[in-house]
Amino acid sequence: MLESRYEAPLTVQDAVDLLSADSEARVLAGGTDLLVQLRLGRSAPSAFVDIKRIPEMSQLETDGTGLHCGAGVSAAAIFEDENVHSLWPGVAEATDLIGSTQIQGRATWTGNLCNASPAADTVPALAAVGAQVVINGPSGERTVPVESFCTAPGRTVLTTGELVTRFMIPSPAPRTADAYLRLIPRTEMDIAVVGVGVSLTLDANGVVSAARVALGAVAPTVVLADAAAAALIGSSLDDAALEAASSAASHAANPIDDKRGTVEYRKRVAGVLTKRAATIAYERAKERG
Amino acid sequence: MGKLHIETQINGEPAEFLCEGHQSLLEVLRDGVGLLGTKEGCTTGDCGACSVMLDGRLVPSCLVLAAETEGRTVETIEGVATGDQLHPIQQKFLEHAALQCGICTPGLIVATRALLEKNPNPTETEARYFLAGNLCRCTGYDKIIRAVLDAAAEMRGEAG
Amino acid sequence: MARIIFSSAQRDWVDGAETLEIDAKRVADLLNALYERFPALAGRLDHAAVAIDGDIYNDARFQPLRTDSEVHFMGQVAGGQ
Amino acid sequence: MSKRKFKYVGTRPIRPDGVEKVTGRANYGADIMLPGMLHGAIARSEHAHARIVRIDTSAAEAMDGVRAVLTGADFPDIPNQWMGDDEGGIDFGAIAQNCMARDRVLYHGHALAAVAATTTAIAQEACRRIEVEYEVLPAVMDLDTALSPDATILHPEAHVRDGQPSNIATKIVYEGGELDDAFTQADVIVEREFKTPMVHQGYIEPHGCTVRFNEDGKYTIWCSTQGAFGVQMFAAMVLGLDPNLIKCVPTEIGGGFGGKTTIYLEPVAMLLARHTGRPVRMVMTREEVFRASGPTSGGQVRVKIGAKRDGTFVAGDCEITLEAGAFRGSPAGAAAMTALSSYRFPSYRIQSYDVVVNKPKVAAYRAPGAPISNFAVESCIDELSRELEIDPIELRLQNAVEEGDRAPYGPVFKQIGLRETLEQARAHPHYSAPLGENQGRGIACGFWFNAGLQSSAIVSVNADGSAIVRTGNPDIGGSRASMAIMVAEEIGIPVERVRPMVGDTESVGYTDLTGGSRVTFATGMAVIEASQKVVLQLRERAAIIWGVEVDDVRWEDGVAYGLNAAADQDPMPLHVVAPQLRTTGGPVVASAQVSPPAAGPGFATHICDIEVDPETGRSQVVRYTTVQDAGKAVHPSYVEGQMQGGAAQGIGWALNEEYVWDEDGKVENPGFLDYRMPVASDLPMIDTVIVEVPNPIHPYGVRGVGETPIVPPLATVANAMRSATGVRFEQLPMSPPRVLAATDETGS
Repeated sequence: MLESRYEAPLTVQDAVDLLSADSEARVLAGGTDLLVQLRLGRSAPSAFVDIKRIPEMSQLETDGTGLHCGAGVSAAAIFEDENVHSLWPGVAEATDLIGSTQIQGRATWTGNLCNASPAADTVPALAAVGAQVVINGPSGERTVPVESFCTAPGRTVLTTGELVTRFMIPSPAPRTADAYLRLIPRTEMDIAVVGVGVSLTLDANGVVSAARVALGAVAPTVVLADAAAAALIGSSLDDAALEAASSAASHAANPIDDKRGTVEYRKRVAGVLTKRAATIAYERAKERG
Repeated sequence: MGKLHIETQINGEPAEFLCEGHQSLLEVLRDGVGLLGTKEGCTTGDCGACSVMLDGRLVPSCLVLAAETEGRTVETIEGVATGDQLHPIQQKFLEHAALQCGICTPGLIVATRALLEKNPNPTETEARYFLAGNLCRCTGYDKIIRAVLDAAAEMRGEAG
Repeated sequence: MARIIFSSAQRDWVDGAETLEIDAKRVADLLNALYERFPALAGRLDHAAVAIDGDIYNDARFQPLRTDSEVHFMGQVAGGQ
Repeated sequence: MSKRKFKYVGTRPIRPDGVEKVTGRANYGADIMLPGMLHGAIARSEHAHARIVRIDTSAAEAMDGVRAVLTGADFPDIPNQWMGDDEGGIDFGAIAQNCMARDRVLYHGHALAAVAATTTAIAQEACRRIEVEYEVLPAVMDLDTALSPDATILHPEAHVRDGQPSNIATKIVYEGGELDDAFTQADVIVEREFKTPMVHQGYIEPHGCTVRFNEDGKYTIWCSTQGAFGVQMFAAMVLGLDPNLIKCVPTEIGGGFGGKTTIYLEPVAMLLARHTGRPVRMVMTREEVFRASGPTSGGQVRVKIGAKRDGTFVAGDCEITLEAGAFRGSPAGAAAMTALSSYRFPSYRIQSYDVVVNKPKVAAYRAPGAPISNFAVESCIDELSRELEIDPIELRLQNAVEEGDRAPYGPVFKQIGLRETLEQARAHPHYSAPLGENQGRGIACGFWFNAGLQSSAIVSVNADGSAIVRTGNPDIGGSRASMAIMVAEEIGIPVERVRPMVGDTESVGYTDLTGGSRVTFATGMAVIEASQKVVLQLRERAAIIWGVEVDDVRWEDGVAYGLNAAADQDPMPLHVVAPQLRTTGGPVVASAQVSPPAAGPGFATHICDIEVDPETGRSQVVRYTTVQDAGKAVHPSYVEGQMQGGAAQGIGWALNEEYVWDEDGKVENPGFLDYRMPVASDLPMIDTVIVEVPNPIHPYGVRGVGETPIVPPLATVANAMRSATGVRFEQLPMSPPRVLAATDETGS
């Protein structure tokens, strides 16, 4: 730790070169996980590669294809973005839940994802809306769906020299909306015990035609609960469909006992939150009809 | 290893300091620049005592590397009062007895200023959620929230 | 005569007495009289707080006693706020 | 006591130290910078219980920037000796071993070596490079294990029961009446067993100190403490030094709640300073605060209460077992003394055990022990009120102690305000407000003593007619304002004209700690007495000016009046007298010292509304009211602040706070992220009602107010939860998983 260098490359290529040359170097985006690990003596990178001086890392824009969010954009900046709020309210909700106001001034989707904690709030929300992660590295650019990015707690698909450069969320189909809910013991400042992101698309009659249900904190990595989504598809979100989705979500959850919750509790709450998030997403989607 | 030479702006004044790559803004503000008003409660971003503004955004200075502030602007509790005048938020904290031990107070005042710049007329709930990252163990938050809402009214030009 | 009331634990040291009346002008005299009468008790109350007519003193050795004072020996209470 | 009309007492002036605290200028424990200062850090045990076989410090010593490395071998041997009695006391040997382990580590996080280096980062890195060879011993992590027949015994030489080494350090018993017989007279009996976790005071400022050593053998300690004289004495005892060699200067203190009434870093920093010849600063990390500074005990309490059908209590039986941590000293005594003292129990038995376990040594925490036993007793009384179908406030009023009743711990209560707080709670709109869906309401009472102890004060008047008051109590929650108000009241000058100061160990007479709810009460008595002496001197000066006898001068509200009507004596205000001090005998200075008894306990009644999400078990306090007898509120805002802060801490204890331990006895949540103290959005406004039943022993009637407010909330919240869910929670915290599991079980 005492020897850590600080590097602030101005281009993606320079960042890739720095990371390629030194496998112990770490990307510094918001720093709200990396610097905590440093302070607790759990990580001692040889260098911090601060990506926030690279111009495209700070870009946040929505065009006809969807949202493009640079890897260095803070949660606070994302939350303030009108387009994010109106097009992906669930993603906005999840973004607003990352830590305190202070933390949101620093934290990024990138860090939330790359920290590869099973409990990251934005990961299920982003997975529910089909977000893609754009990665750059020594062999060029590649794109990975959010739900495939983490491979295990603390592990990702990134290889030496690679870094996340931006996120892409495709424009929502008509009558599509999302929602995110999490359970924490307090009202703020906690790590999710369970988090659920749901995105629903309705047909003209208000019947669910497409659904994605993503569960956080209930497995080593985010879970796309296809069975829960299937239970919602074809319904108008009647009680039976909600109950079926709820129990499918509980079933899909594969959590552990830890200081934040028990297996039993997490499975139960995964079901409850699935039901509630689906209800919110449904109402939102209807309003877009 | 050589130290980094950083030029930045602190409370409206140009400032420069030397730091090492791993050092936090909090450490450098306190031990390097001598601005001791920013307090250390946890160094992991969980208590809010070290809150400062970085380029106009509220951040925990314990989770900012000092080197990141090159060319940026930093505002601390020492810059809240102007000249010989307390900021209305500071005045309301005093009037409402919104502090007991006072260790969380600088962070809370910096955070409250950030809140009221963004939302001049917050509800009680909005104030509570915005300030949820500023732990206070003495007051139970009641008098703090009253001071914040009263300061907001004062700053809007309404009679408190 | 000051009246001393013993807690159940203290009674082990004073032959089971629940209360005793002792002629003493101050706590120190009372202690000396008690220790003389009950050698097994000697020293055991030196660090105790003393309640005299309901007021609890942490350092009571030289507190005066009235002829009808009621006295208890008890744990020191401080606390933190 | 006469009904005195007050001019300043009871007003709400801005605190004298306020501007420094809202501008960031106030200096706390970590804010002392000395030229050439080194930074210290501590290496801590990675095991909950182990013998230290070998410590290799060579790698740490070899680092650039490291100036000294110390281990237990560098500290003097201080023998273990309990100074006190069964209910309370102190063992400086244990304090010494807690500051730095010798041959054994007794909890995960126990200090075992220390480093001084040119930067904190180097010192911390050096600590990581200290190699320790342990012989790991079985860890005793809970009360059941500690008390089992084949338990590992932490201190076989110190604690022996029935001829066998034991983890029980003390047993305390209070009994009266005929218990077994009394229970046969009861129509209704409630008997339950409760459990509370180890919790931390949670002050936001970590422990911190800076020490300078002079070649003449003298040390100066700047530190954040609740009592500078205590630091001086403790440090002297731990290092085997003459206290006269140590000066302690208290900095501002960023919260303590009892946790800063002992020492951790100071003796270590002192030895590092002596070894290096340089000033040394040490500041704990938050993780160290949780792992190695004083939490309060986890406990188990069994309660049995019997009552007549009409609600009259006939018997109470309590068995309290508290974790002391690694060394004797849980608040088993105070937990026992407060357990049944709010109500009349003709027959009672209270047994309380102090048990050592491989956890951090507990320190005082706001009304130490009382919230734990009170949670159990007040939960049972709530059950009784349900079984008897008597309103919970009625039932308590029916049995509430009042003047003349004898407490189980001995003395007879003088004038107290329990009944008044209950009546005010009943009359409060909160008590009759309608409840919403999934909401419940609970009430509970509680009390705490005032500590008396020793205090000194010095008051002086300046030539401009302003005054200075110096006491020895660090200002932890606005006490400077209270001191200034009392001086203002006695001398008759505006509060703003009084400058209060906190003295160090060389600038004021001995003063016991800021704690025990004693500062405004006891130190206030010294301040009032010193101020009265100042007034006498001012009358003397006026008499000299007028050429009359002092008895012919009256002093009222800052003005001297001549009583001899014949003379030409216009009333002479202080600003006229003060400039003439130099010609009438010089400065006016007076000091006073007191050692009052503990008297005038403070009672409170709390009301809580809670809303529970039946599908997730998550709860939210939606309304909270505290009613408390303050005797006389000197500065009502800071009295309310104590009531609100104590309630908030109690709510945290009830709902989410707890130490979580892994299998090896390691704390899993040593940070604010997972040690869940209430944040601003967790709480509603906390309504306060100050009741004033004067304390007969204090000139203004003041009672201590700081600690009582944390006593009722645990049961108040649990009783609200009972009302909302139908479940009696016998274990804290009532965290969402536990609430959901319990409501599942009862099908409610």
